[in-house]
Amino acid sequence: MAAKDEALQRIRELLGEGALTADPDFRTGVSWTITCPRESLVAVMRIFEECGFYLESLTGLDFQDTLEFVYHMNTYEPRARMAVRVLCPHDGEIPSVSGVFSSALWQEREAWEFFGVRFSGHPDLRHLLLPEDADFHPLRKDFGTVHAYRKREEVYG
Amino acid sequence: MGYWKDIVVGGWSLIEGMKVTGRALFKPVVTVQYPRKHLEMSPAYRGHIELKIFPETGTHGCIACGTCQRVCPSGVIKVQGVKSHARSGKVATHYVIDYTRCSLCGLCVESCPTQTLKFSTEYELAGDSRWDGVVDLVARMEDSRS
Amino acid sequence: MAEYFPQPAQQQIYSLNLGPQHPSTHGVLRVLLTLDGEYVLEADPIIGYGHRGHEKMGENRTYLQFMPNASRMDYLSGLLYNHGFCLAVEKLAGIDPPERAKYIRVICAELNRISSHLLWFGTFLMDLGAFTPFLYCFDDRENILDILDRVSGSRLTYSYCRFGGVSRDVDEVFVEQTRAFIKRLRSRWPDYHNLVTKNVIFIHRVRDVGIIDKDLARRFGVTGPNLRAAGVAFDMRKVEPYEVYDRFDFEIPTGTKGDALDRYRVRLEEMEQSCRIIEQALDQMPAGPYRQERVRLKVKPPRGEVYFAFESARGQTAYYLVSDGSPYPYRVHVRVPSFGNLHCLTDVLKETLVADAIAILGSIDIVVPEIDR
Amino acid sequence: MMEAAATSGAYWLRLIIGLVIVLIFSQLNALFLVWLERKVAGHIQVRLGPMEVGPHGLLQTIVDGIKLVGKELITPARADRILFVIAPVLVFTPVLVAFLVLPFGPDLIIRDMNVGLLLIFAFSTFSVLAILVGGWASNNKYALLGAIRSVAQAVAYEIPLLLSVMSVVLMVNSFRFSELVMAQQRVWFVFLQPVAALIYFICATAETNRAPFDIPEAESELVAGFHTEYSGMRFGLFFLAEYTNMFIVCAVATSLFFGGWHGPFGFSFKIPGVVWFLAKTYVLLYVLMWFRWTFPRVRFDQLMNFSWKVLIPLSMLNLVITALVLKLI
Repeated sequence: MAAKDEALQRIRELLGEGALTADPDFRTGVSWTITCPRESLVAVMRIFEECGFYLESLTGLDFQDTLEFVYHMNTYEPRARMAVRVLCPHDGEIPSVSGVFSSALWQEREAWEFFGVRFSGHPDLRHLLLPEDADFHPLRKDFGTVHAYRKREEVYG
Repeated sequence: MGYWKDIVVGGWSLIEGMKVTGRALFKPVVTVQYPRKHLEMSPAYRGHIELKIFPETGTHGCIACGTCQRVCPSGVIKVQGVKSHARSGKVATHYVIDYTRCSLCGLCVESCPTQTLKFSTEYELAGDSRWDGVVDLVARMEDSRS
Repeated sequence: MAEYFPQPAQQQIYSLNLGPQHPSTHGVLRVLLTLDGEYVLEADPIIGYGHRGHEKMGENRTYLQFMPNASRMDYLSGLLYNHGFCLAVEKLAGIDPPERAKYIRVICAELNRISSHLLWFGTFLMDLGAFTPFLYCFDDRENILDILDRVSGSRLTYSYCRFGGVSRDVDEVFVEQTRAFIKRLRSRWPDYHNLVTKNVIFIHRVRDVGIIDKDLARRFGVTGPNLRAAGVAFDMRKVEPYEVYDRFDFEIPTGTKGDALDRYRVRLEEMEQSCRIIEQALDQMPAGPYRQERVRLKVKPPRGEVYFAFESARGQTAYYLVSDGSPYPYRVHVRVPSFGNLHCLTDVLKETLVADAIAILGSIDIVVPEIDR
Repeated sequence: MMEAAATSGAYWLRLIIGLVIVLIFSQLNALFLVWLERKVAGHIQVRLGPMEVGPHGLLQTIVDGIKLVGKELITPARADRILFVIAPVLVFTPVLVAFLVLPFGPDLIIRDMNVGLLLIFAFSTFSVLAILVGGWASNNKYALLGAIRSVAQAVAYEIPLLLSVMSVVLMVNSFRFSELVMAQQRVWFVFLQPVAALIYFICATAETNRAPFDIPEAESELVAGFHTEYSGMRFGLFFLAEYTNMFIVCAVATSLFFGGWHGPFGFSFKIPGVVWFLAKTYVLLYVLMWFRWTFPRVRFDQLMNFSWKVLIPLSMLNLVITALVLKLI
């Protein structure tokens, strides 16, 4: 548990107590959820990098009022997964963490391609899965047929 | 001396490998010569779906409720039914399914309230045009029965 | 590694397209190699040829309708993905399947893992130029496909699991066939070791080739046998035990250097461990219902999200489901192991020969449609 | 000894008949070898091999040949047209010349030259040249890589090949095949020169680009190596040349090390020499095929290391020991 506690402790200092919420019985598969503003994202990621975490997955969520990017971090210890949640307006920009984690290079290209959010500081932000001349962002809720387009509160209460 | 040992050990490992393939030469062959000999399919095999003929009514039991139409992930089923008279339920007259886009997942067979759909053990699904895949199961059942 | 590497000054650099139509890219993948003679300077994998938009399909289908998609992402471990998706939705909706169903799913999942490793073993050897082991592995793999076909009705895209159990029960014939298969597979290990593992040409082709050490693996998010070959014993079945994996005792094989030979050894050992799991599961499998009756076809989980990670044949796979209370998921994201495994090639392929590049690509065992989703 | 006067009509007649027989034999043999290889590969891999055309697929190669002749001859866009067309011819014709001197039977040598062995090795290097020309001219990066690799490979195996053969020639001090075979009347040279035989056989597999050394046309790396762009009968020629080359290499091995047309240890059980010669050659051909379906491919720099560090020193040492032993007796 060492790496996990050390990371938690340093993030608590950086972001303050309010940002962390626990999920003790691991019901949603994430032990700690960290909501962090866009500016301090790279700093949080650097802490994770130093504590031996790896960037497990980067997921984009499209709500009516905002976009949300969830970085799942994990290390090689049991129940050590943490989710860093970053809110960002539909036409906003998020600092790129590809400098810290090389796996973010592709994951951010994919997130940019599907959600249309630029990652500032990303060395070569070009299409990864879609053809070169694709100008649409498929995973946005306004593209193609979708069941529902909710606000963030309706899902996360 | 490692030089000579490598050569000897390396050479011996090559011969070991050749012994394995040498023995394999005389093992019985596993090929089934398909066009002449057919493999019979397992009982659970999911070929494309067909209408079951119930012995007591002598025909299919489809009441055209459209459950399978809604549950199908790729939406390949179209069912039309007609009411013989006011009170009784509907009976399906057309049950059109497009096999070219059916992913054989089996959700329709499971969700059918009257259990009238079943899997055939048909595995040669190729046709020479896309429209061969669109089949009316009721019509097929009629001429298969006659 | 290549001992001699020409100085940049006298290079004649040219680029070579490895793929998208190439005998050993295991799917439609194009690696743009910039070469100097036979030495690879830069490798830039270009993917997306097999992108079908599974995640978008998840947003306009009910949970059960997404089942066929689940087994079509990594078609070599279709049942593992089905199993994972079912567990994720059961965790989200709070459904607890009966004991027998759990054992059936674990046995079929491990059989599927063995069949995926067998196929990897055959194609990896074919990339190195030996054509015969491929046929022997497919001979074994055919047994597994017949067993699973008898139970689920399909050979590759299973859609066998349902929320709360499985769609068909297994019978005595299934248990006999599985035990016979394990006995037969174990009798063939000596042949495979004599033909391949001890072969001096094979050893020289894979030793110290494509080294993925711990740090590189962590930077690129590499998981599965490639990470275990680097010495990190990280297997979701042990780290976050799901289903009934905590009731079996099996080891997690790990390598030391993380070169192609270690990856090869780890995967062979893993097949043996899967056989052990299957045997213990077959012994402990109780009778009883194979499926929970009360579960409706149109599952409506409560609002919220679940991130369920499990171990597929290629590494750590995870379903991130966000539900807004309706029978249609709000967002389906699949964390895929081959994504990271392929991405680390950009660093691993530098300064290797073309022949080694093919060997490394074969040794990390990627399935391209899984990356493209 | 068996030749008529150099210019008399019978001499010319004999030469022409010999050439015609050789052409027919080498083609039929190549077709048979292709069928044999596919059947052997099949049964080694626990499958059947060709079964559809003719009993046990015997006519398969002939039908393939007709198909290849029927196929369109595609020349890539900016390929070097002349070289592209010449390459298959260049790879096929020198191989036929080697049949001129092969000792099929005591009186069945078409032209028993005193430089028989040298002639075979001289013409065998043509195939490397032809592969280079073919690979270079087809304007395809994979073909170019295959061509460069074949030259690198030729450098690696030519020297040990000749050195190992020299130790046999040293014992008989003549290049004439009939003398080489006659010297093995009682004991075959494979028992006197086991190391030379082994090295010769390893280099022979490398010369025909087969088994662990099929680096120029590495299917899984270079798509199809030097003959990627060839189609139709041009590819057919490359294919036939490889199998004819394989036969020649095994024929030379039989006559140098396994006693040509002699039976084992002098008793020939009244079986004609030709049958002995062909039987032994086909056994060696089977071993070549066995190699191909067992071993993975060697990387070409590993081949170079193996040749320079193992084959050449060993064959040179063998040559020196043979010379010393001959000197002392």
